[in-house]
Amino acid sequence: MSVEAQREALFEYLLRLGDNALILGHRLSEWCGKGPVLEEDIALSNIALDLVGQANLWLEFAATVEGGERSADELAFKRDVLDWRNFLLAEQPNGDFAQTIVRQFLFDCFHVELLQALTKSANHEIAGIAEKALKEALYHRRHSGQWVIRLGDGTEESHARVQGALDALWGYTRELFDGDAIDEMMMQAGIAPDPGDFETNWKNAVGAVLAEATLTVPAGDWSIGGGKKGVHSEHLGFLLAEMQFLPRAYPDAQW
Amino acid sequence: MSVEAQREALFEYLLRLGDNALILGHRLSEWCGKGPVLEEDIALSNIALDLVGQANLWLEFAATVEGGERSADELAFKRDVLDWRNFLLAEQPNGDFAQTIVRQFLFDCFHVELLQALTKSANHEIAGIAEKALKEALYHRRHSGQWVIRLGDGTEESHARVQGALDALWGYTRELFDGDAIDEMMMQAGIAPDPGDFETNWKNAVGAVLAEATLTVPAGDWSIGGGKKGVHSEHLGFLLAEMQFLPRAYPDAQW
Amino acid sequence: MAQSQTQGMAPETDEAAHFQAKVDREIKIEPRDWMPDGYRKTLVRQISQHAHSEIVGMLPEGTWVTRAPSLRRKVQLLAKIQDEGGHGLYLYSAAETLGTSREEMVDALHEGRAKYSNIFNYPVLSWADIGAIGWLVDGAAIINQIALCRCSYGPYARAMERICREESFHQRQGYEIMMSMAFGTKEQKRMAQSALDRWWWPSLMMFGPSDRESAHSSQSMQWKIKRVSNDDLRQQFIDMTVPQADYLGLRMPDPDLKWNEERGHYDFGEIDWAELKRVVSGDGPCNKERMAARIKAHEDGAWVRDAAAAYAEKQRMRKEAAKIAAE
Amino acid sequence: MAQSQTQGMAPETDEAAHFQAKVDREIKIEPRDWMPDGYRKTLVRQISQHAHSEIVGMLPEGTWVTRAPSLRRKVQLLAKIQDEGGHGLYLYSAAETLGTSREEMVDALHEGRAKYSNIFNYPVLSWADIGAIGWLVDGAAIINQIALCRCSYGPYARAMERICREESFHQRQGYEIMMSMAFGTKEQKRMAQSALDRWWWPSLMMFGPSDRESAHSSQSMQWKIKRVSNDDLRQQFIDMTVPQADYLGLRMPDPDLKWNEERGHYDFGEIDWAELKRVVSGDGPCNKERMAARIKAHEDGAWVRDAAAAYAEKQRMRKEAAKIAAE
Repeated sequence: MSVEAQREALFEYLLRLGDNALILGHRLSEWCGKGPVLEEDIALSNIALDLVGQANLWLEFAATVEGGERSADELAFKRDVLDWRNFLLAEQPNGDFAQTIVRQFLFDCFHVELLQALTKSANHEIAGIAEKALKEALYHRRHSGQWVIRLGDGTEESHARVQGALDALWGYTRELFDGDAIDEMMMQAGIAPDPGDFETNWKNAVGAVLAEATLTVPAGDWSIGGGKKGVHSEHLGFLLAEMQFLPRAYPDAQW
Repeated sequence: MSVEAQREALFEYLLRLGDNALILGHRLSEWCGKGPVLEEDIALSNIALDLVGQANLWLEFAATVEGGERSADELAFKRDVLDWRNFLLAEQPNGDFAQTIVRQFLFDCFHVELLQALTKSANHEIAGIAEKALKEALYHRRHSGQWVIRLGDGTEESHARVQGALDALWGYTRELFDGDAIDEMMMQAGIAPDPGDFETNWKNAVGAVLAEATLTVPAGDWSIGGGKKGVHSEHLGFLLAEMQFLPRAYPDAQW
Repeated sequence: MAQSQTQGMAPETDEAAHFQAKVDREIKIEPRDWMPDGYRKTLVRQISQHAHSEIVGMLPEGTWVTRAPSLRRKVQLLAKIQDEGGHGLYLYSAAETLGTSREEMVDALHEGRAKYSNIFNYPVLSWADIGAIGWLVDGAAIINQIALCRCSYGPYARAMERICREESFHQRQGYEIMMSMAFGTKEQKRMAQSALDRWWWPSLMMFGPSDRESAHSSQSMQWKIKRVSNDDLRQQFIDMTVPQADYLGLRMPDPDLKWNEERGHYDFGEIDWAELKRVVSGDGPCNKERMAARIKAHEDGAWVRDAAAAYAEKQRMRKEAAKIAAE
Repeated sequence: MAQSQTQGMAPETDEAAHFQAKVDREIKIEPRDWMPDGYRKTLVRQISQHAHSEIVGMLPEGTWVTRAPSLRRKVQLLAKIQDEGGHGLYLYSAAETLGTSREEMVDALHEGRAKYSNIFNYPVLSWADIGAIGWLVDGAAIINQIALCRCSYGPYARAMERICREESFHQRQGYEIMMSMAFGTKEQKRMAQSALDRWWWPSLMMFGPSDRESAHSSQSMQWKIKRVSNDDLRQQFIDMTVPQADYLGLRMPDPDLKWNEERGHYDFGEIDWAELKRVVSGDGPCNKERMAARIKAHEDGAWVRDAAAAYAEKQRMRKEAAKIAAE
């Protein structure tokens, strides 16, 4: 395999990492000032902050790998929807607090497994970022997991809401574990794991929390993917229109 | 007064006409596919269509008056919030159907009066556009007025909702009649009326419909303005981010 | 309405024979005419499905109406969506002539008992998709609808004529958008290609299952509800569309697509029938969102409809009272 | 808590004399110490108003968090808003030491019985406004807060120290945004000027009415809840800020503003006290929206708080049961 193809695959892989963190962080930031209780407003901002911070690291490294034509900010603020590589899960709207927490929990459980594996990456830069991000992701998972339990084992209403959110979002989790040619290349190079490898761990972690929360693992087999190759849901375009407004409206400005 | 100053004032005045039509039309277009009943979905799209069509005429003329540096589309899609000249009323969010209808009705009653006066403008271009727009505005006013009556004199819930919308939006109507230096110049030149002149007509028209609708004219004296000089509410920026995305993201493209 | 339970291929009563004879002689069936139950049911199913498609179809396009890239395009798209609402109205009215109310039809949609075109279960991801929908989806719809203008049921055939005229206008506008994109900047061309890649196969699926599989076809043919088979319509669409794609300089996402001199038609690859089945049965990318959006609009609008009904009733009572007072 | 109803200037009981003596000797009053009812009430009103301001203040900045123009700015703004939430927490805690629960304070806010800083009733219209808020609003807040670090009530003074450190960081970041804008493109400079034009006078109003009018001042001064008068703080803010605006090359929206050599201070124009009164009493540009947003968040979150409480109660019961079973 050519060095060039390797480089492109690595770039693509880093975009995936960065885009997931940025889009999910952005969604969480939409909660600013609207949380159900002050402590939670702070917690959601804090997780958003961690994720946008991680996105910055991944995208900076991606920009370097690409060769410096574009900065991390340009990657974040000048790419249109077909060029985004995040999972559909990350871009789904916040909905109510149950929807936000379930989306977060499903992602966090995946994120912890992925980052754990990436700390052992043959690419030291990646291992370093993963090390830092893992600490944060462990906190995120604890936070979202505790809320899933509280809501699931709380009132009748909260149980119904969180189960509904789980049923609605479950179909977006299939994509997290579907490896493709890029994953294969990363795996061959010892850079990143096969995402299919930690599906079992993910299922166990999720299952344990759901059981404690008296929630049912959804049964339907509807699933959807496409984010990794740029086929998104209709929601992402609206998110980007808002997020990218200033750099697009004032292309010559420094902020 | 210099010809240049006259030209600038006319440009500014045309922006106000165009911006009101475009922003309100845009808001209505957000209802697409979400109307309370199919006929109303069609009616809202139709009014949106009329208003965006009018905006196009005003902004095309504005572009000509400006001297052709910018096209109507550039005026619509490349101006940021400080340069918009619409009333705050036009940019307020749709809310529920009552909020949308009340916003529309308050504007339509103003619009009919204004356009009626503009058909007598010394500027033939303006008179011509006003003539065409007036026919549409009369239909819009009949439509929104009928809904105000139906909702006001419908059920207890609809009455409460429409009264609530009226109370919430009333403070935005003061601005419609506050003349400024531009209005003064237009009046002097026989181009446009003093907006204060038709406040009484507006109050009578609105009052008659509200009475028929068993609704109460709001009593509070809170009011807010600023749109005509570019001081908007926080809502406009979000609207523009969405509306202007494509021309800003692809500045070299023709559509 | 007492009707005989006639079904199947052969007319079993005088009425049935008379009905089929009229159909055979291309005389339109009108609402008050006798008709077999199966004919009525098939028509209600088909016309209401068609009406629902117009209404649900407003949603994906509505996604872009607030982001249309020029004033002209914004006006065009609004006008198009408005037309679609109008088509929905004609079609519900045509179906109502068969004795089923719009409310019943809408309830059937919301409860998942009625279908709508599977094409609207795909996401609209870029402005070029709006072009592709006009070009391909309206293009495919027209092919279907032109055939339906000769449908044996009068109100449906007449609604179709009116709709066809407007649809062909939409189709031209869609193709015009595709031209701007395909002949535009590099990014626009890429969006155009991506749109074609994603909408081509779903458009082919709009003609329904292959004739080998089609459940209702032969009876519908005999009744002249259906005049041309699914596969023939599909072939007609492909033959018409491939040269248009060529003109745009876009690549068709089908390696098997090639002109067959002998047949005088394009050969094409196998459709992913499993996907069609999955999407039709509710598991497409956007089925849930589309239905959720329709149901939300309906529920959010309940108080408005109630208010309108209450007001109309008050008006009726007032008129009544005035009449009595004047006696 | 049985307390004497001491009010007014002169201590009327031994306890009151002892309290005032401590205050005079700069000994901090702590939650368990005896204190006059008026002192307690004044503090609860002031600290809760301060806490509410932090919480309501998250809303205008939240308006731009989704549109921050770079990753760095997005992180900064998120961190700032998070800090503000944290300040709200410390302050509610400080107020709770005086025997009023956070729930009561929040209810008072939502029912319009408690106030928050009038500054947050102005709209945030461009990214430069985020800079101006950091520079001017946080700048004004710090001036107030530095004085409050010497407040006689211990928990409030300590909360202030912590908050001051963070606020001055925010203020620097805000000024840095203003620099990028004022030294940036023509459009950025224009946004910066517009922001200054709109935020300058409301910032001056943050120090409250003039000393001539201030209702609570003299008693608060004696109790050392307040250490510096409104007008002195305002003057201090103006003197500090004018050179910063000069450095940015921005024009102050006050034609009467000029250095007075004799006073050693800037003279400035008359504040529109009628506007201050109007905004404070609920008729500012965004009062309704801010309160509606807070109330909506609170109401939308009710089921979450209920769930958390129900879960906590279940856990308590389970522990209890386990303890009994283990006995």
